[in-house]
Amino acid sequence: MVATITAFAFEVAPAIAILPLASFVIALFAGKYLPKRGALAGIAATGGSLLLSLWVALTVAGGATYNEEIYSLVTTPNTFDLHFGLLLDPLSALMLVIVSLVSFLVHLFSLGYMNDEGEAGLPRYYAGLGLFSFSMLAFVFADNLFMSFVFFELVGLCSWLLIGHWYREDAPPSAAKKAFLVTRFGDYFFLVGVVAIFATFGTTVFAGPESFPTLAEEALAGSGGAGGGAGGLSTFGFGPGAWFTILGFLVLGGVIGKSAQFPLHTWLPDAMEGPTPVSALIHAATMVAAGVYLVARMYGFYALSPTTLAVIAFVGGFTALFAASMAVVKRDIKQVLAYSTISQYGYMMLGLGAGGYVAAVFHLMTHAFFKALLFLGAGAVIIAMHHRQDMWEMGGLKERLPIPYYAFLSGSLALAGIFPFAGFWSKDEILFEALVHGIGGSPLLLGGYLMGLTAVVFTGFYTFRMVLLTFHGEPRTHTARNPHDLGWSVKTPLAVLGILAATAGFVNMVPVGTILGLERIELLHGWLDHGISGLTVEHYGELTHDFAGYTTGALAGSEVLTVLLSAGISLALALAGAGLAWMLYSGPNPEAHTERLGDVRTLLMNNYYQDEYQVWIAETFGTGVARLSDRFDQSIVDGAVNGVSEVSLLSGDRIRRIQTGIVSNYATLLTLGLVVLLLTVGLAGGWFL
Amino acid sequence: MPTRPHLNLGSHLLPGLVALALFAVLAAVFLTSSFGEAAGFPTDVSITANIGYALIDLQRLGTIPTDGFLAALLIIAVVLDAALDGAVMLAKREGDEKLIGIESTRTDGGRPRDSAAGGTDSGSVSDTASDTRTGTNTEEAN
Amino acid sequence: MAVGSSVLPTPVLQTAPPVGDWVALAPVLLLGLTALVLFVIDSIDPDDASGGGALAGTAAVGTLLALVAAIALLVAGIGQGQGGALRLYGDQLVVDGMALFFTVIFTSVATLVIVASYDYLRDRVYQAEYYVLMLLATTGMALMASAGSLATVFISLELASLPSYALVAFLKDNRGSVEAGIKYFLIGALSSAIFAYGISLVYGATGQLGLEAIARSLSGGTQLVGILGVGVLMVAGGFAFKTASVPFHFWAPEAYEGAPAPVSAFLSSASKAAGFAVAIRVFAVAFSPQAVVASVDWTLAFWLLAAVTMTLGNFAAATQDKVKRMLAYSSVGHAGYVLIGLAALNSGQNGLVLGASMIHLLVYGFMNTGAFLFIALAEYWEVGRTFEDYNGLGTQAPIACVAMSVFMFSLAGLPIGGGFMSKYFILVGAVGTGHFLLAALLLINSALSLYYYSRVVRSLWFEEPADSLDIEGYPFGLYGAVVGAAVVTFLLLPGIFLVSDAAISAASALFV
Amino acid sequence: MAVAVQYYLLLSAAMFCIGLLGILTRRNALFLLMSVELMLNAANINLVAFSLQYGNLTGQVFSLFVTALAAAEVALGIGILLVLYRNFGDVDITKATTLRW
Amino acid sequence: MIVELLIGLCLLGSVVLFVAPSRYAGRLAAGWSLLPLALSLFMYAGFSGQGNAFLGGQLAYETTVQWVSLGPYTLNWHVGLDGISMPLIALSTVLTTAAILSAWTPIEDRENQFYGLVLFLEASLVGVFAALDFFVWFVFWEAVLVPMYFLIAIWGGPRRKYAAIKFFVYTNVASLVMFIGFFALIFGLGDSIGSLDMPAIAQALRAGELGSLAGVGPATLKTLAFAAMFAGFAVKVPVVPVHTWLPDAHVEAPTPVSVLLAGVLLKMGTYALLRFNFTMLADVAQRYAAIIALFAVVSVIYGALLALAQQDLKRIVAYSSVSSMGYVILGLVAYTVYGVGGATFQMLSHGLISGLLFACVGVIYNTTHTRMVDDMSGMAARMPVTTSMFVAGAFAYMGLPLTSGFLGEYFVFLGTFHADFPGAAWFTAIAMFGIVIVAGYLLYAMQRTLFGPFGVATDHGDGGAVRTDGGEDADSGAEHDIKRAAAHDVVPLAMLLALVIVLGVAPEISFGMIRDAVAPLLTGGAG
Repeated sequence: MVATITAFAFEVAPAIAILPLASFVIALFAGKYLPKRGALAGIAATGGSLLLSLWVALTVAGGATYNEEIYSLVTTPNTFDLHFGLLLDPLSALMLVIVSLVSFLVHLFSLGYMNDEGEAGLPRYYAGLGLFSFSMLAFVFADNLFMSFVFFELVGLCSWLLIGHWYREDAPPSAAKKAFLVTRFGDYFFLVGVVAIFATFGTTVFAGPESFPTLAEEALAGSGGAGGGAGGLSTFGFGPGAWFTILGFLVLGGVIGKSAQFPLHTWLPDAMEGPTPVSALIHAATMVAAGVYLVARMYGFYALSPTTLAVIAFVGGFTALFAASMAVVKRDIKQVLAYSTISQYGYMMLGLGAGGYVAAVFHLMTHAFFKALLFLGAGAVIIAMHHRQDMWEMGGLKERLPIPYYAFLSGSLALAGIFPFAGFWSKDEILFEALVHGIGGSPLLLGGYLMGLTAVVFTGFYTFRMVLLTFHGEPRTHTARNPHDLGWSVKTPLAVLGILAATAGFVNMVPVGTILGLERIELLHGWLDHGISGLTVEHYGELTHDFAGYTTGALAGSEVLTVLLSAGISLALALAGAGLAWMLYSGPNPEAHTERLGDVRTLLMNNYYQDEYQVWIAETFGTGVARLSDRFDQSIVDGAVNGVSEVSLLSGDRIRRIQTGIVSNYATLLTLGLVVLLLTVGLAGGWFL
Repeated sequence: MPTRPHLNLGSHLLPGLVALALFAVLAAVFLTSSFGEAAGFPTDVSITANIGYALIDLQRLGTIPTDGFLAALLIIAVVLDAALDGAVMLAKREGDEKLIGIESTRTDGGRPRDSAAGGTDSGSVSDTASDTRTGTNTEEAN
Repeated sequence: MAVGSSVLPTPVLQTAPPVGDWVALAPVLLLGLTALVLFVIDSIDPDDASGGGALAGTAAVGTLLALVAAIALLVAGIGQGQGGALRLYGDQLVVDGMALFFTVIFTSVATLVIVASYDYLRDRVYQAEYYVLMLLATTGMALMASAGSLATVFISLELASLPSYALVAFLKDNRGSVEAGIKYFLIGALSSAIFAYGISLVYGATGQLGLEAIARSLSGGTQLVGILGVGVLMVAGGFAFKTASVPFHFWAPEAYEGAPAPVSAFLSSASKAAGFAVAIRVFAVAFSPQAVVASVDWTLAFWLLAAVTMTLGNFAAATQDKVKRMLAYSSVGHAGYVLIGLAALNSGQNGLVLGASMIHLLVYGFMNTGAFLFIALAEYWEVGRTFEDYNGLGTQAPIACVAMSVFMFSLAGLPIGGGFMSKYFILVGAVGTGHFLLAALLLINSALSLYYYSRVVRSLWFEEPADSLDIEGYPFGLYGAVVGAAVVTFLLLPGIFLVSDAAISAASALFV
Repeated sequence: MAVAVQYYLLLSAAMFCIGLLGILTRRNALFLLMSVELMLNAANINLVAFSLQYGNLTGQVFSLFVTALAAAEVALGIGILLVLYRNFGDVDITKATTLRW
Repeated sequence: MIVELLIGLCLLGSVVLFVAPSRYAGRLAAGWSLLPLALSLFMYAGFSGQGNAFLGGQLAYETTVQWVSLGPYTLNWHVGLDGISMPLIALSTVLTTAAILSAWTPIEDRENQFYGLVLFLEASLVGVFAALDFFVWFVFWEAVLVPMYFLIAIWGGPRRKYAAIKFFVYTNVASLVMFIGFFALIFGLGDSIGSLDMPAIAQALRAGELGSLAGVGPATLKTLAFAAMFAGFAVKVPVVPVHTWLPDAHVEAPTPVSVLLAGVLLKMGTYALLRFNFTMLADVAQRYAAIIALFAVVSVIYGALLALAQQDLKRIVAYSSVSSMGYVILGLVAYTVYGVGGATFQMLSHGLISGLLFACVGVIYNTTHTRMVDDMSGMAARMPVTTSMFVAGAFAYMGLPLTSGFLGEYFVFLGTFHADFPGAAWFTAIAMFGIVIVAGYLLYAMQRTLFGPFGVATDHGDGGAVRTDGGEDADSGAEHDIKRAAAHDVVPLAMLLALVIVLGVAPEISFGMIRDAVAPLLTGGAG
């Protein structure tokens, strides 16, 4: 142990997850007897989690880390060890704070969004929130991949519960099913991956000398990357490099599902059927973040495989662009946010794939704040609009809802990546990493970079289209003219997050640091660079360099120039997008300009027919094959069974006809039988010789 | 029922072929087997007496070897007794027809009779009739 | 026997049974004497339809005493053990474990049937003849089991058969009964002719009629394989008739269906067992020498008989409409199972395979008798004879129907009765001697039998009763017999050890 | 002087099969009874012939029993025949077919 | 003597119930079933066995008494428990109590007989898991069929007779096939064994004492016997393609019987496979592991696909049982601690979960009188507690972590992926895809039936759907009166769910003893 004095924070760290679990139990069993139907318990629990998380973070800041097993599921002397444990290092401590903060704020917001609106099923709702927080927090501090998988799955369950909260309608249960199924499809690969990692390394712990990234690293280093047995590890007939790549891809399946990357992103827009605070929770801090967090968590493993990294980067970049383009035409405010979420997580993936570990974590953090903010802001608007979500029915809410407006604006600026809001810093850093590694010898990354860059334009455009349509101009409906009042529980979270969205970027001002030569201004970089050896930024840098061949290039040989250029381009593009939106939608009665896109708009409105083809695949290869199997089963397999019985009975009926009732026939048959018997046995015994 | 035998060649003779086949088999077996010279009986002994001894297990008194048949003799006495008893029971014509037939249909599973026929006055005629009916019913049912 | 006269030389006395041997024959003598007593009762008070109680009581007491005697002898170990058989009348009769074991079967069945007949025959004439014939047939069976020579085999077999013919035709004014009788008789006569001819040929090949004498004569091999072979097979035919094995089975469905149900019970259980008793003895004792088996492969014949018999019996039973006829065919099927014991002889597990067959016959004696007696009950109630007619009987007569279900499941080989154990013992025997094909056939047939036996259960319990279903009274005798049989059938599952040792050691003792 | 035993056998086989032929082809129950007698007597021929062949009396004595049994059988057969006639009005055995299948 | 006491209690209860008045039968049965339940839990708590019963481990609660001598063999009454049988016995008693409680509502006819048969069934099940002598085991094995046949055929749905006889004959044929295979081995062993004591046989077989039988050499004999026994047990499990009795039986059986059928009866098959094929003939199993794994994988995927195509809730769960039991086979063939132990754990887990799901379907059926997915929607609005249980059960079935369902499957995957037979990883990976399909059909079914706007098709009632309702439901023609389920309907659900979660969080409770019993099976090879 690093410091026994601080160990107490770590001793109570499990409570970070346990508290929400307790609130889940309370809300579930006692919720309907409680004053706020379980909300208070949830708020208290997540508040407690937040405090504890901060304490843990402070402790970690003091240089201490923690990596201990706390509960063993089964005792297995000679084989794989299945346990739950705590891994508290800078990354997880940071994430704990983010998650518990967002969760706390979402609980608070729910008081206004759910309780005050007189929704039914509140205990169930708060139980779901509690379970969700519990799962995510436990996922975050998991010390091994098995535990990650466990809580990864639980997160999926919670999303199902909460997305389908309004189960009496048709759409939410369907959306919930879709969310669970699509992510389950991804989790399938994750599951194979976890099992395969167990089978390969015998362990799935993240950190320490016996952790699987370390073992993999040693195996690759030891074998020189060329085939053969990798240091006693079973690689199932593949070379270690190839096998580790496969493992990486398998786990990545889960990531793509949960983080809604192409092509498994289709569940996420549908998931907007859930209550808006839930959307905030899912998109900002819990479920969707889980995927990216997982990659960051086991980055030491991914860093070993250039192929995996490239794919991550490429998928990320593509998703960023792809989703952003769809967000352009949406009418529903939550839909716009949904696609923006996909897009933003695409950036994070791009960052991870491009070797920008810090950048990705940075964006994960800033995005958590501003996306939570945007969703809660949207939630506030929706409350005000009496649960209407079509932006074309809004307009002019700026004057009537000032606090939500400014908070929302802060979030939007961050989302669009406008200096100096949080999103600018983090997104810029991702693009920067992609660029420098791209030109530094991994040209594939440049593709991701370009897509990411293009997406910046779209992001700027749709963000401001959303802001303008919602808050600016003249109110377009009666409801928009007379919005619902908002309570403190709605406004407080908005205010907190608005401030964070504006300022969170300052923790890692890379361009500033580079230009001014102030390494210390990159606080986050420094934060992530200490802690358990093997889980540090520096180590990851070495790994990506050694195994993936990532080297830092620079435009015209100047690092400063590159930084400036990169930041400048992305800012310019963001402003261009935003400006375009301003041009088109700033008037008091903006027109539906996207109509002019014609077929393209139809294509985008229909999300590139992604749902259609996935449904088609599911129906053809799922239901279709199932129907065929069923018919096969009924007719052939069961038919054979019934056929046997029918043939038996039929032959039985024939056989009994021998008994004709005429005794002479009996005598004949009897004699015949005797003759046959005589001949058979006689021939066998050779009597006639 | 034919009153006198007359030659009737037809398909009903076909089963007879089986008997011929059996004969063929038997003949084939018998003619291929070889026996030694017959031992024969001594000419100066009364075979009848010996048979008599054998019947009551006194074959030691005789000279020709034989098994004792006392047990068989006792048993066959009982057999004849049984046959007689059975034959008489079957052949006897009931003077009093009243008592029979009450359960006459039982082996048909006790098909319900006319309620009037129950118990007291079910004469043989009605019984035969009901049996005939049962029989035909059976045929129809099958 | 009163042959001990002073005139006679001493060696003769040796062949006369000493007093101890009288005891050995006690079951047979008790049966015969009871028949005589019934004669006397009948001649004192003939044509008395109401005197059924006395007659049935006397008969039942007689068979029960015989049963007790047989059990007592078994327990006392009379004639048992290797080479311990008691030979009487110059080897004409043999009392050993097997004979006593089978006597237990016959007398048990007879007791049950007689008790049941008390109600079945109520208000009928010729009751005395009925009981006499039944007792005489039982006597014949008991003698069959202890026959020591082909002569006694033949005669005692006829003693068992002739009364049976009369019993089947007992309902003289019932066309079914009479038709069954004539068919049974004709097939029986034909079979006994074949049997007699077979005996003559065996005599021709060996010059002997005594079973052990035949074995001795054959132990050195014989030139006359053909004659011996035909004789052996014809003798087997005679037994096949008695046991209702294909192709000598044709009488069985008819006789069992047409005969009064108690007689069907008696024939299908006891008579069949008797046929097997004598078949086992003749083939195990007389024809077992290795020299014979090489050229006259009668195990092959029994193999074929077993295969065809169980298949035909079960398949034909599967599609019957009438319960009684179904039972008749199933009885044929069971003969096939038991034949496996004979087919598997001389393969190294003689005690096991024969013992299994004997155990099965014992259990079968109870379960099959019980089943037929349930039919008798149904006939008594006049509910009809098809499966449909039995619908919902479980609601009216639950106890009897539980008993019937026990019989059906036990017959099908489910662990609700001893039939489970015995059937699987047979299967063990078949497998243990490498008769996998027979085992497979047994499997198929067993599955089929499950189907048709459960049809009865289904009718009794699962179907709605017809409106007209109304049963009158619960006859004490029939109920007693059915329930008694069911209890014994059930108890033979855990209590199978009570009989299995006796059966297997008795079977082993047949082989020197 | 002695006839070879094969010929006795052949004779008995012929008799047996003639009896069998009768059983198989005749429909009158009485003829069937006679045919059975014939078959039993075929057995008796064998028994007596072999008795001579082996020089022991067993066969001869047994043939007496067979004869006695034949008598008993016929007695009972006639009895059954009588009731058959009473029920079916005929002694044609092919007429009695109420029980089948 | 405690095992005998357990069996005796069940049998006595059976007799008592047969003569008890129908009116009190339900309560009496539930009360009585607590006795064996308590006893088995007491046994569980005091369990002291060590190692594998068949491989010379130290048994708990062992008794040996000579019963029958059959020719060269002695049949003994030999019972005893090890870490594999103990949890399964506990499972039987738990599910019996649950089934009895869940029968209170739907069974309205001849209750005393129903409960009597259920207790008889319980006795047989306990016997199957406790017996160590082959014949004793076989008696119980076959005895299970009888009460099951009656339970399906009397209290079942419209096609109950067909389903019952199909179940009856199919599984009986299977038993016979297995019997022949087993005895071929016994006789192949020749004089080296004198009793049908299964542990002795297992050890003799593993020691390679098998001779030849009827001209068939030891190696071939072993293979053939293995095939026969596998075929026999596969029907019971059931493994595709001999599974078709199962959906029919499940659909027609009354719900409480389905609970037992899916919960315990199927486990008999895998239990026997484990004891016979995979313990006695481990070498054959390992040689043909890939083929067996193929059967397992086909069962998993094909069963799941079939479930996907169904409309009847019970059919869905029934086919998914085929799928889930495939995992068990897959785990057994792996010969690793997690593989075999996981398979055993999966038996427990699937028993509890499928029992839970069937019971839930039953509760819904009790009020709606339909099980068709298309005939109802939005049940959650009217039956919130039942819905919650259903949801929880369904997610457990899908392998949600912190439920036993997850661990059962996970152990199996973990154990099989690196198993020693060719293609193990591929088989495992393909089998894992079952978790996606299972999610597909269960989520689909739940979405359609439990959620959305409330509605129940009223014109579906065909009067004969449940024998016991017989149309006396006064308002069945009018709008269905969908009520919340009664407490006694929910209690068994809650009980099972609690166990599912407890086992999911603290698997060591049973996995500990399972592992201890499984370990000796795995000669060499670390985990």
